[in-house]
Amino acid sequence: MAERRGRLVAGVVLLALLVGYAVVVPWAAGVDDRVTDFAAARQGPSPAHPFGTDSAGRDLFVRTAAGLRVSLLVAVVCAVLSTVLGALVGALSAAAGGWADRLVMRLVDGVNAVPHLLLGIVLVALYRGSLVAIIASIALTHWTQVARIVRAEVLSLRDREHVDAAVLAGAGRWWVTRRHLLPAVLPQALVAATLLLPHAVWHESTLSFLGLGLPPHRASLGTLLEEARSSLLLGGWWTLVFPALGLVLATLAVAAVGSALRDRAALPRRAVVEL
Amino acid sequence: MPRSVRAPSARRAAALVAVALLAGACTAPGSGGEEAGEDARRLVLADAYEPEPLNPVAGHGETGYSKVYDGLVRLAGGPGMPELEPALAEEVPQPDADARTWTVLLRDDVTFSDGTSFGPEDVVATYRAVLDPASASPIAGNFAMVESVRPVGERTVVFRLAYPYAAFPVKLLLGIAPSEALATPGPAEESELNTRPVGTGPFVLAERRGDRSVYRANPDHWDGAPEVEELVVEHVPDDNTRAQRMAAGEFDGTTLPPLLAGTFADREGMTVVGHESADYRSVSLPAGSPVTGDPAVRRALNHAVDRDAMVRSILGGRGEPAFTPVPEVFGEHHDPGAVFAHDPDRARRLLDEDGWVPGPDGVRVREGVRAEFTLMYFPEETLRRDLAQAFASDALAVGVEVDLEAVDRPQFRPRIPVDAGLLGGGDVPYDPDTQLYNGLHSVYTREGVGGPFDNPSDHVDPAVDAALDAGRRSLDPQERVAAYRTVQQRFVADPPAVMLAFLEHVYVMRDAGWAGQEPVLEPHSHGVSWGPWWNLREWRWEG
Amino acid sequence: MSTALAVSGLTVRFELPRRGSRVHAATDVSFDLRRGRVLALVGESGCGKSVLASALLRLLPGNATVTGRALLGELDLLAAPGRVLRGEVRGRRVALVPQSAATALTPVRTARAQLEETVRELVPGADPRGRADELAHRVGLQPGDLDRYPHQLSGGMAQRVVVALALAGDPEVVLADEPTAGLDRPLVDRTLGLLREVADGGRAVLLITHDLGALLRTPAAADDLAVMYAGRLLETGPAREVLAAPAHDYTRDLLGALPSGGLVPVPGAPPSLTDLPDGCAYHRRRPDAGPCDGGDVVHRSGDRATRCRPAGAGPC
Amino acid sequence: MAARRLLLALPVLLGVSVAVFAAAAASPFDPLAGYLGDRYLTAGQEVQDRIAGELGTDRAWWVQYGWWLGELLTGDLGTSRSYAQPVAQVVAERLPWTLLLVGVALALAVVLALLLGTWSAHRRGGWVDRLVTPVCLLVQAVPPFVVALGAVSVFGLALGWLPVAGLTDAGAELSAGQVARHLVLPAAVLAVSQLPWLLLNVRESLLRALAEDHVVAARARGLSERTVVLRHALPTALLPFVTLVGARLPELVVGAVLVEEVFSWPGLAQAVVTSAVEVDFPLLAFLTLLTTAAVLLGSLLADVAYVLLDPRVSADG
Repeated sequence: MAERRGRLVAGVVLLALLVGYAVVVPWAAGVDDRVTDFAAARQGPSPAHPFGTDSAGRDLFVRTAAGLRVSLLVAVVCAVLSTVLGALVGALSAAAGGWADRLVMRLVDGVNAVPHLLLGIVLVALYRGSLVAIIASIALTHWTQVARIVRAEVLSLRDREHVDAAVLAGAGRWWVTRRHLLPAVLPQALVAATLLLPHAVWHESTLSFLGLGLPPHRASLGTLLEEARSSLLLGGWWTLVFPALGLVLATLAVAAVGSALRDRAALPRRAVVEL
Repeated sequence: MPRSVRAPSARRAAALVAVALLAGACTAPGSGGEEAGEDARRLVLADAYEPEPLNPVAGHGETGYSKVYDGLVRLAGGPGMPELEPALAEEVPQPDADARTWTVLLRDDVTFSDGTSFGPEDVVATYRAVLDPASASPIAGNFAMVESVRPVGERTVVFRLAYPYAAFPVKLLLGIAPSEALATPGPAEESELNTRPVGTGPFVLAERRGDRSVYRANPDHWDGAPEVEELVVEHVPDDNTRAQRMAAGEFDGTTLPPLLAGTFADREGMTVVGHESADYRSVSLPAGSPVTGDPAVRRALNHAVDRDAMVRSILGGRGEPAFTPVPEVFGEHHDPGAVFAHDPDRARRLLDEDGWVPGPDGVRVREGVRAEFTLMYFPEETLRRDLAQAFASDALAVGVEVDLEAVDRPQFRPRIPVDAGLLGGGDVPYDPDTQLYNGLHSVYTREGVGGPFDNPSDHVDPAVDAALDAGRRSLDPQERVAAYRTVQQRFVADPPAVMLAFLEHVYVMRDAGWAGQEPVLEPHSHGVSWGPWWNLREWRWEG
Repeated sequence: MSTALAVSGLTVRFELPRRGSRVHAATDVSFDLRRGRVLALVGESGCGKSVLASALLRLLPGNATVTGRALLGELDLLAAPGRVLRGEVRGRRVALVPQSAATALTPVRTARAQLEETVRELVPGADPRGRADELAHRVGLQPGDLDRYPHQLSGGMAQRVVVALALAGDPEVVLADEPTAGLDRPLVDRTLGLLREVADGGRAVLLITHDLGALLRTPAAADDLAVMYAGRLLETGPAREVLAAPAHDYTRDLLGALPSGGLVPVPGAPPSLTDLPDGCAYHRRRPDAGPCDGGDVVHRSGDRATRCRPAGAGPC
Repeated sequence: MAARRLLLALPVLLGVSVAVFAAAAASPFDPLAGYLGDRYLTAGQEVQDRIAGELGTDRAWWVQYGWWLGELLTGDLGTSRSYAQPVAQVVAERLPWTLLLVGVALALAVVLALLLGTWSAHRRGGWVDRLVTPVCLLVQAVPPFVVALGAVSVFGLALGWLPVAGLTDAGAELSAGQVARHLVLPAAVLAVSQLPWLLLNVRESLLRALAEDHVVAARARGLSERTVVLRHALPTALLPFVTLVGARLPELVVGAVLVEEVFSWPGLAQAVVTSAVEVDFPLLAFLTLLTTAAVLLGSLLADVAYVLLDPRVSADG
């Protein structure tokens, strides 16, 4: 037990630090990352620029924070969206039951069969450069895990007494679902959402790295790492190290929080990060 | 797996990996053959551009750079504006009195690589295929002035133009394909020539598989067999990968962005070669939008932009500031007076005088309209991205907010009349007419005339139109010089765009005992078909 | 008959993570296993019987602490280093017939593969196939039966395979942990007969069971009897005498609970072994049986012994 | 069981292809861009319309889907514009290399997972065991493309030990030696990106197996520790592991996409990215189908292997 609580505390502290860094630093720096100084491009870490500068001469300490902010923001939005979508589909399909339920489950299998990133790439390729497409490509491919968890939960809840009592009292099936089942399912959905966070951070940064995600001039962990590829050759190792560090720490922090919450909610053990 | 599961002991596990490796290795298709080794008469180049379909009708070799086809004329090497020298034509054709009828006398000692004879019917078939709607040829627009082309006798072809066109010889650089291959009309995209080209050129395509094309010298080329016996071009799209593999000594040459190429400057055994080009990058300023259409804003932006800084830090010194689409290399056609001084204060004064009052956030406002516009760029090109960012930064300094947006080709097209774009130009730089006409003439502002990139800013200036038409139709060189100088004067007076820089195309070449390289003025789209290897047929081996 | 294994004062405690409480699995257990004789250890389930077998072979999980002595000749099993246990004792001198035979066999391998493997490791130089068939014959199996997978063996056949596995190393002592659990009556009797033959072969056998009825049915099955309750041996002695004239209330009550004893259920319930107070455990459950002398003392007389006999009872 | 699973795969594949076409139809994607390439920008509108008519790209999407499906069934997969050759040829040329890369990487990852997993579960609490979990969690937190970049910059650039791109040294003939040398880094990176998940699972299922009755019984029989672990614990632990590897195929494909992109390994996974970036629709649609089919087939094979390996399970398939 102590080990799990330790992991949760460490995770939360690290996450708080990262979020603080991601929100405060860009705001405090106040510098508009549209201001470039190509003469100061690719300078190594120095007191003025603790993380060095990128290929456009911008300070990487600030730009990594901005990138982290965008990536975390996209991840949170995606996690929430796919959780809501998953919860709804899961609950409705469990409540509807019968052939509808079976159909939905086949759909879930179908979506799971295709590697998530591939579906993401197809969606984003067709709607190039739009943030909505990126978020949709992540959300539309990750709701299945949540749906399965929620459906199982709803099915098990449905036979509980307090639900039967409500039905006996003449409550409609959908009313029961909304009033009783969904609130009961919320904790599970919340945990599933945190589990999706590292996944979504990865997905966004991978798409941006492949040049299919956010546009190169916008800061995100993926675009920074994509840019690092060219700076590496010109000796700019810091353009890879610091953004990569941000990405790994963010993934670790969120994974730690997620897995600790999951153990607490005793969900089936699933590996935390899968693309 | 055997019925009873025998756990893979360490010994067996090692065997498992070895087998996988072996299995992998022996499935490698293609001849094992002896190790090629450093064959002297052989060059291996890495190209950034996709191996394009080798079919003239599909646009391959439009500016005469094809290794497999010859045009009627070809470029002569040397600094500055290249002259045209005869190739499949006996001599560079001269126009008749009204410059609408061009007669071309063909060489009679030329055969195609498949042995078939070369004659007027091939020239006619090629140009007609380009113009034939069924071919859906992407370069049909560039030959719109050709009314008809017909063979005359055994060795002559006559082109009839819709209007007098002094620069027509530039259109004769196009590679000539055999008439037999163009017999059946159909989309150029599906023609056999794309992957099995038949030309009269100095090289023959020996093999094309996936990312690698192998060309072999054509022993009975009419201009003498090239000494370079084999040319291997490998398609390596990623700049970094090309630089890494070039550094590892895998290639004899490649094309690289200026900064990356710079890292080879002090590497022994390697030379960094720069070729002047009329390839420019500019920011279009759509006339339709209240901000980019305002002459004061346009002039202010031209003064706000620090072109020297861009050339120095983004291009690594490999290029020159551009003020108008006419580079110095155009000789007396270039007007040295048509320049914009880098003067942010003057820019701010211009904006103040024009009523653009700086708002609280520093961005200027006039009658409720913010001095703000969107600048689109192609995301995969790092050079354009950096130039766009530098432009936005300089504009912000004088109070004009530029919102960058990465846009891909399909979405780019329809938005050109509305949003500014980081454009490239100088597709056919061998005559002021092809360099300027499509870009500036207001005929292209009419619906359905030309493509979106013809006059992207939809700029209308009668004086410019008159000068361009005069330059196009007149045959007197002095008249043409005066006409194009007027165009540049007007450009500076009322700039439809902010020209940024002319690029110097940069290549890295391994010193391998070859001589005969010559500089040449390069067009917008380039690659290892250009660079030091553009005149590969003339290279001499000095061992 | 000489003593093969002398166990004295064997005490087993399990540390529980919560509140430092401990499970008193076995307390001050002493008995001797003599060659050629079967000692039956009986008691209600959950009284700590099975822990003894694992304790002797040092197979208990990490949180167990074992004290006392178990002398196999001069070797004290409880103090010997692990590699001695592994290399010389387990399977070679002291063998275990595990509780549920079906789950004691590796499901994905045939019985023959496991038997021959055990022979190959324990009896170097022997012909694995030959010895396996001979062992199968000895426990009443056809050689063909060995080629089946564990899930294809009936309960009885699986039981015999594990006995064969125990005999593979020709051990001096065989600990049989609930060998008859889950078998129907004829199979129980046949298993007890098998263990009888094992003992008659000169080995010392410890038969751990809760099936007192079977022992009554087949008096020859056990030579000696030990009755265990709440981790303690309440009565030991020759089986026939103890069954005929039990000296301890608990033994009487156990016999009373059998069909032959009139199915009189033992009152109350077995105590939880967690944090068990010292002193006489049974009479706390049976106050009406009259106060016992409270002492947790073993009274011996001849080859019989009882722990805390009721106050005023006859001399020991 | 296998037959039923295969039948189930058909609707999924059909569903995926319809989804891809519908998404394309609803998007601003203009198939002409691929066809005209750079010239797409300079071609006039009337040229555009004519070409669209020629290629039939101006018709409703389900019409085009019907054509595409019809051609697919007759084996004509259409031409890929980004590679200027038939899709079938692109697949034929590039599939072997992806299979080689993925095969070697998976084999390497599985073997390492087994060795390390067994070692850490067997020597519980040893330094290996204490190291395994934190390192796995750390490596699992690093996306494959970052691992690839790190490998390139360390082994390729800094140390220069290994080639970092392509199938062979440029211009060199295709030989086993060349391919093997060029395979080392990409396969290692792909293996490392898949290893943590496999390793943690092997270790966990092995720990569970070690506590089971038949293992304790084997130990009670005095068998050597090595035999107990390798012959009794591992086989039963391996069974669930096989299905896990089957379930892990989607991640393997994703890893391959990233590794092939960074190492410019001429495989099909890289073609996915190229076809996506250049919106080369025929190739992208077919590759999506192919990958889905591969994943379904993979998990089916894993389940079949499970049935074959476990005598207890009598399969009806």
